Amino acid sequence: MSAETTPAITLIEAITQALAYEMTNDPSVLVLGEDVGVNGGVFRATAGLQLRFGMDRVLDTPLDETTIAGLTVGLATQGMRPVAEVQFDGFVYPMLDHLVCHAARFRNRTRGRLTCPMVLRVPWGGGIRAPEHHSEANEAMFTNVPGLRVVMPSSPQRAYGLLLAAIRDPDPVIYLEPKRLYRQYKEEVPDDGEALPLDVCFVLRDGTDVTLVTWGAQVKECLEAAEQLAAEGISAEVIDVATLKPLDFDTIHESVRKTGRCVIVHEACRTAGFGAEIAARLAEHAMYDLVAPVERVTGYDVPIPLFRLEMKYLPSVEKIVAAVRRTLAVS
Amino acid sequence: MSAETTPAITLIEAITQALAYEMTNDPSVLVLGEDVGVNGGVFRATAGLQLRFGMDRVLDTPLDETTIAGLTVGLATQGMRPVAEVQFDGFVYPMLDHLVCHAARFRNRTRGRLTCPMVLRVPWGGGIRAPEHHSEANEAMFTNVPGLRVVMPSSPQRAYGLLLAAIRDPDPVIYLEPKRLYRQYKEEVPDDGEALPLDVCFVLRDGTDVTLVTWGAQVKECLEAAEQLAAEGISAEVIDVATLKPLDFDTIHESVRKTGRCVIVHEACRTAGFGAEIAARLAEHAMYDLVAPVERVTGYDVPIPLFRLEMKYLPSVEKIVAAVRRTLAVS
Amino acid sequence: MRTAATFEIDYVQYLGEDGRLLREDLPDFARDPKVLLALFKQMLLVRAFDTKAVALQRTGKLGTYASCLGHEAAHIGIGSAMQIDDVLAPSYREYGAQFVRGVKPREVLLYWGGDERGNHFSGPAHDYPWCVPIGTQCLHAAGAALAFKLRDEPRVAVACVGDGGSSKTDTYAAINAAGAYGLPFVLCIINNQWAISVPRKAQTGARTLAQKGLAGGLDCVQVDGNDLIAVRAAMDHALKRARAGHGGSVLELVTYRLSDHTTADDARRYRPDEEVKAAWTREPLVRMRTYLTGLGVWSEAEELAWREECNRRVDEEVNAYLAVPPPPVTDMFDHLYETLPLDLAAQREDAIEWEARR
Amino acid sequence: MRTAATFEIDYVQYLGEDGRLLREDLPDFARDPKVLLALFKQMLLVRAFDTKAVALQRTGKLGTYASCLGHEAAHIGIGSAMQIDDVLAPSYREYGAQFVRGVKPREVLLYWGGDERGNHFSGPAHDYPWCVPIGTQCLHAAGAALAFKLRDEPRVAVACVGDGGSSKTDTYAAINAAGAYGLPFVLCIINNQWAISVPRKAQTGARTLAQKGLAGGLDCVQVDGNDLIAVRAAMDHALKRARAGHGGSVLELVTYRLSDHTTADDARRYRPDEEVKAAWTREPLVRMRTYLTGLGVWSEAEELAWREECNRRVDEEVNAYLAVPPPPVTDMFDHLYETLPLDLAAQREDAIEWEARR
Ligand SMILES: Cc1ncc(C[n+]2csc(CCOP(=O)(O)OP(=O)(O)O)c2C)c(N)n1
Ligand SMILES: Cc1ncc(C[n+]2csc(CCOP(=O)(O)OP(=O)(O)O)c2C)c(N)n1
Ligand SMILES: [Mg+2]
Ligand SMILES: [Mg+2]
Repeated sequence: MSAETTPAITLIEAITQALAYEMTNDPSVLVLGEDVGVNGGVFRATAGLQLRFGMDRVLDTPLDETTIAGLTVGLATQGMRPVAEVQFDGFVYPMLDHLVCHAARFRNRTRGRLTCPMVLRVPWGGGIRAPEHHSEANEAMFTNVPGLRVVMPSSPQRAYGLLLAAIRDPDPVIYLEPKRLYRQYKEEVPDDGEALPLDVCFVLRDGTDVTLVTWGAQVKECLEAAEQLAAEGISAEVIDVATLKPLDFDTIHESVRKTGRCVIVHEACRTAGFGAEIAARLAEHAMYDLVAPVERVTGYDVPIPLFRLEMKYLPSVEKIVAAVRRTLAVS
Repeated sequence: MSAETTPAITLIEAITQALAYEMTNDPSVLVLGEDVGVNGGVFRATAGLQLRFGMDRVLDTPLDETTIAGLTVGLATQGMRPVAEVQFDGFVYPMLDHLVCHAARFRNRTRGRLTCPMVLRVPWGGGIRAPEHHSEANEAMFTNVPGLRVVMPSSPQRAYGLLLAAIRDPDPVIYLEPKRLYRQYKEEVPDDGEALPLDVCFVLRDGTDVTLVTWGAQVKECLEAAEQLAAEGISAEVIDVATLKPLDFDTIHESVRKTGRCVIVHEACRTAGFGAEIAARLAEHAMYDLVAPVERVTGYDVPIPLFRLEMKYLPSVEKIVAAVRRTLAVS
Repeated sequence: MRTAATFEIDYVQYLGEDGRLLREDLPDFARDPKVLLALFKQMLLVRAFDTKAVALQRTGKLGTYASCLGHEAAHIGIGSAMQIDDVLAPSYREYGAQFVRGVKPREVLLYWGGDERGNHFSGPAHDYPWCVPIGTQCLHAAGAALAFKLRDEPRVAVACVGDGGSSKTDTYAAINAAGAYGLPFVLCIINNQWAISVPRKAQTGARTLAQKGLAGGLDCVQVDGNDLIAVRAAMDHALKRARAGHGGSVLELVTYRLSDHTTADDARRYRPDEEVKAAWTREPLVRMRTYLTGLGVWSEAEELAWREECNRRVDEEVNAYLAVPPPPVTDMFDHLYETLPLDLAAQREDAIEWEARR
Repeated sequence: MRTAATFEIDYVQYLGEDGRLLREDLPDFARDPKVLLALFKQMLLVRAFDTKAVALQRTGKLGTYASCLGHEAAHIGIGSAMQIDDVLAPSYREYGAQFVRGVKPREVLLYWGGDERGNHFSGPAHDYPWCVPIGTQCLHAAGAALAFKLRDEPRVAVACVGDGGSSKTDTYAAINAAGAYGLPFVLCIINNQWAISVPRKAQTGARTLAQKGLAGGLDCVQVDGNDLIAVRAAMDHALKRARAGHGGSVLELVTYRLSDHTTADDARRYRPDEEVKAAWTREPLVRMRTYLTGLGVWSEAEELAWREECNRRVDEEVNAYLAVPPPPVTDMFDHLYETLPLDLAAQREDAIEWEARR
């Protein structure tokens, strides 16, 4: 498809495009959630889909996240491929029971007799001046759960390709969408139905002095930090983890072998955030590659504050640059 | 109190003893949960308490964990000190919403106007040949949640002292009880009302060659491993983390400074388990102290299997010893 | 065929849409025009506040805001019936009920202005703050009611939830617990016909929302939520019952959300204009105004004067809100635990350091 | 005072405790003694199985086991009314319903024997496995029913839950969803009076458990759960209604748990002996036996012979169960994802290596 026929779209539009593509091609795909119908979702991710695919393919649910999770498991175990939406990250907790105890386990529990090919779409993270419970980075909660896949796109193209992959995956996928990037910029996203792999990290920028490992909204900050650092002659490699579970540690390790330094950046609280797992694997497998201690630039161990303070909670380009400088000051 | 007047008791009896002590001394303490009344709890932790303290202090709840969590938050924010019991680790997920969004946040949200001094007691972990969902090690889920304390005893004495501390703490505490240790051995536990601190790790055995960091049921395995290693002339220090959140990293770091080697042991799934946080802090702060890579001996990244296979899932003394040998083979 | 059980749910209404009394058996409080007048003036004040708050959001001086337009009778009816010792567990929209209990408009604005300090409000210290996770407040209220019952205090816990929130599992759980323990608990389901874009009929197959209380054996009643007298009368009855130890109630207050869901919403996407237009003919202020004017205790002139006074008061509150300086960065650390854990203290230092560099 | 809504819940019973018919209007199936006889024989088979399973646990050959003693009419009534294409979402106790649908006793034993392979059973491949987290199966059934409705398939999803489980939020959520979408869904609340040690009356203030369905606008009925004819008739009615597109039902089947909760429980701690003794006089086998004997289609000799046959069949199943070798260690890795993720493959290797060392 040529650039002329592919208009640039935002990340949220790429999500809509992927949903529409897959609904067209697979009649078992359906969308459900609060306000996803006529209203097209609170973020407009499902805008127009009900009109286009009908009431039986795009279902508003009663206002209850337990219900959404449980119905989705029921649908998925009976031959459908439901894509459920939860309105905000902060409302996902009532879904955990069905995700952990059932979605993640039906295949294993029944030795493959019943499977659960579902996607849960979660608008994720802070930085949009939203009310309480609308800005949470709770990805770590899912990454210790065996049987799930946990995915987070950070560009319109990756949003499209990873969502297609998530829907086609025969197992449950938690698909976390950084709200801050929903409309931040546009990119050409050919509607070619090409999925991206669900088990690789993406190296977005090559570098030799330090590896920045991140995901979601902080990808942009890391790329900006790398740009600033380049101006000072420091070469930073930037890795978008994209699929947190299962983790493609090889790509990260390979980079650190080269750079000897690693700064992990995420907006979730630091303690037991997913950055810990990456740092832990480095401690286990890359000790002899590292010339400086691993650094984590993260949210503080507090609930993300309401918006008058939220930017002071979030990692920033300056904090990333400062951390890189610290790793470079060593040895 | 002399040894003559203090009979040795099991870990579960120490819990009952601590509950009774605190209920006697603080009229705002009450116990609630499924079957905690006449039946004394499925593990007998509350045996005799309803008879002793009355129906208004020991409440059976309707069969719903959301209800237990929500009522507990309501009670705690209105001046009571509820100690809630969930029957098994695998039933805690429906409670997460109230724990994460409310229990952990009321103080912060209202700037101290409403607080939530509650304890959730969770029989935790595997190894007792229990049915499905009765053997889960899900502590990592709580450790990324700001505002909570996460505590796990590993001996009758620590069970008593830490539970008293948890009940007296003005903030919410998740108190995880390794079921495997409930009746494994007895210890003298004076009923003196002495609480243990909620922010320190316990060094259970001094050593110079390697640090074993663990918590809960694996404390016993680590001590056994240390014993075996001692026979070969290898000196292992054993640390019971006890309070996972907030983490007393100083004690761990001090030990690793001395030994230069660290093996982290837990029965939860490895990826994004709480061991990752400890390894991450070592990678950040102890790089120059370590002479060998950190090792993790953990459960596999699968749901703990039903009991015909569960022991093959769990860490074992042999696996711990093997990991120590690997760290010693280095350099 | 034997019958296992039968149930009947009453509908409570006193004032017709045209402002005429439909019944002779007025409750005592409503026989005193002064009482009704005071409540009506509160309703006007809330509306003045609401209009201003929406304007503040439109001009970038407030974050997302949830309007209470059309809910004035329900909210004032609930709040005014309660005693100060009772506990209110609101959702995020019941400002009228809160104002009556002492919460200041500036505090509402502070909260929607992105500042937790709005929750440290001037209402009763035991009242719950605004609750964003739908329905969860119902269980907190049930827990509070359990505390009252266990301590033998003559207090009642009142929770507000929407028609959408009536589908939430927490709401069902609260009903169940209240019935199981016989709690002094009143659940007000404020049925404004919409949960964002989802209409009432899509939430449930139940004919009334009141009947959800039957699932827990509670007293159930459906009320015209635009009729202040009806709301207040139903609340009085439910509170009295609860206080006397006779258990919990579910009140469905039937009203209409005349505004968008919040300022972040555009209801024209999903809601027919005619429906909104029709709802305006049933809204709570008009009928009360007609009734009070008919009684001779209210006039156009008095209304104009009072509206001016409302605007003056609201402006004062707005100015007070706008004058609040942002909290220090340490604020996010200092209220999480009673005593700051060591590892968090280090992060607090880090935040202070970054603040100094700014 | 206007009435907003009224409701009536019927109680269904055909066979008295003494085995006499209480009504003349027998449903068609029950007019054929052969049909009833076949069902009665199933009930006897389940009881033989149950007795044996408890014995296996006592002798260390089985893990914790949940007995179904006393539930035979409810379970067989449910299972026999369903079509194979329907979906059953059981809790952990409804072996009778499952046997009728093709699940083998050896598979039940395998599951309680600590082996996931018991869930890969011989019943319909679309049926749900045993569900330990109380109530969650109800929502899976509702989701299944939604799939049937969307695909326009004439199938019904049936969920079983206990009196305790009727308090679970998931159960309420399933009722709500079934009503909201008009789903082909039947919820059987098997009220055996106890949830471990918590008696029925402590679970809820509702007079009947059937009325929980009113919260979602479902058809509600209370049934004598020890009366096979009543259970089967109520199920037939609910299934027919659902299949015809008329929506969901809640059936409260009133019965009694004659056993301990599970083999890990000791009911004498909390339950009076007299209550249990009284319950034995109402249990489902006696009345059916009396009735069939009265009809002349059953005798003591026939019963003795059939019991022997039951024991023979059960022994065969037990032997088959005991002969199943433990699964290989790789089993815990090989069914988690369709394709094994790379980092899990390494752990699988590790497990194989440790196995080799043993
Ligand atoms: C648990 C949860 N899910 C979703 C939301 C997003 N949300 C906010 S308000 C709302 C609709 C609420 O409708 P209703 O209960 O009728 O109350 P109303 O806003 O009409 O007063 C939704 C879905 C939320 N706040 N909490
Ligand atoms: C979510 C959850 N909480 C607690 C338990 C522990 N538990 C198992 S059975 C049971 C009682 C169930 O009672 P009821 O629903 O009446 O069913 P019955 O066992 O009587 O058939 C409890 C509390 C569980 N399995 N799941
Ligand atoms: Mg509404
Ligand atoms: Mg029961």
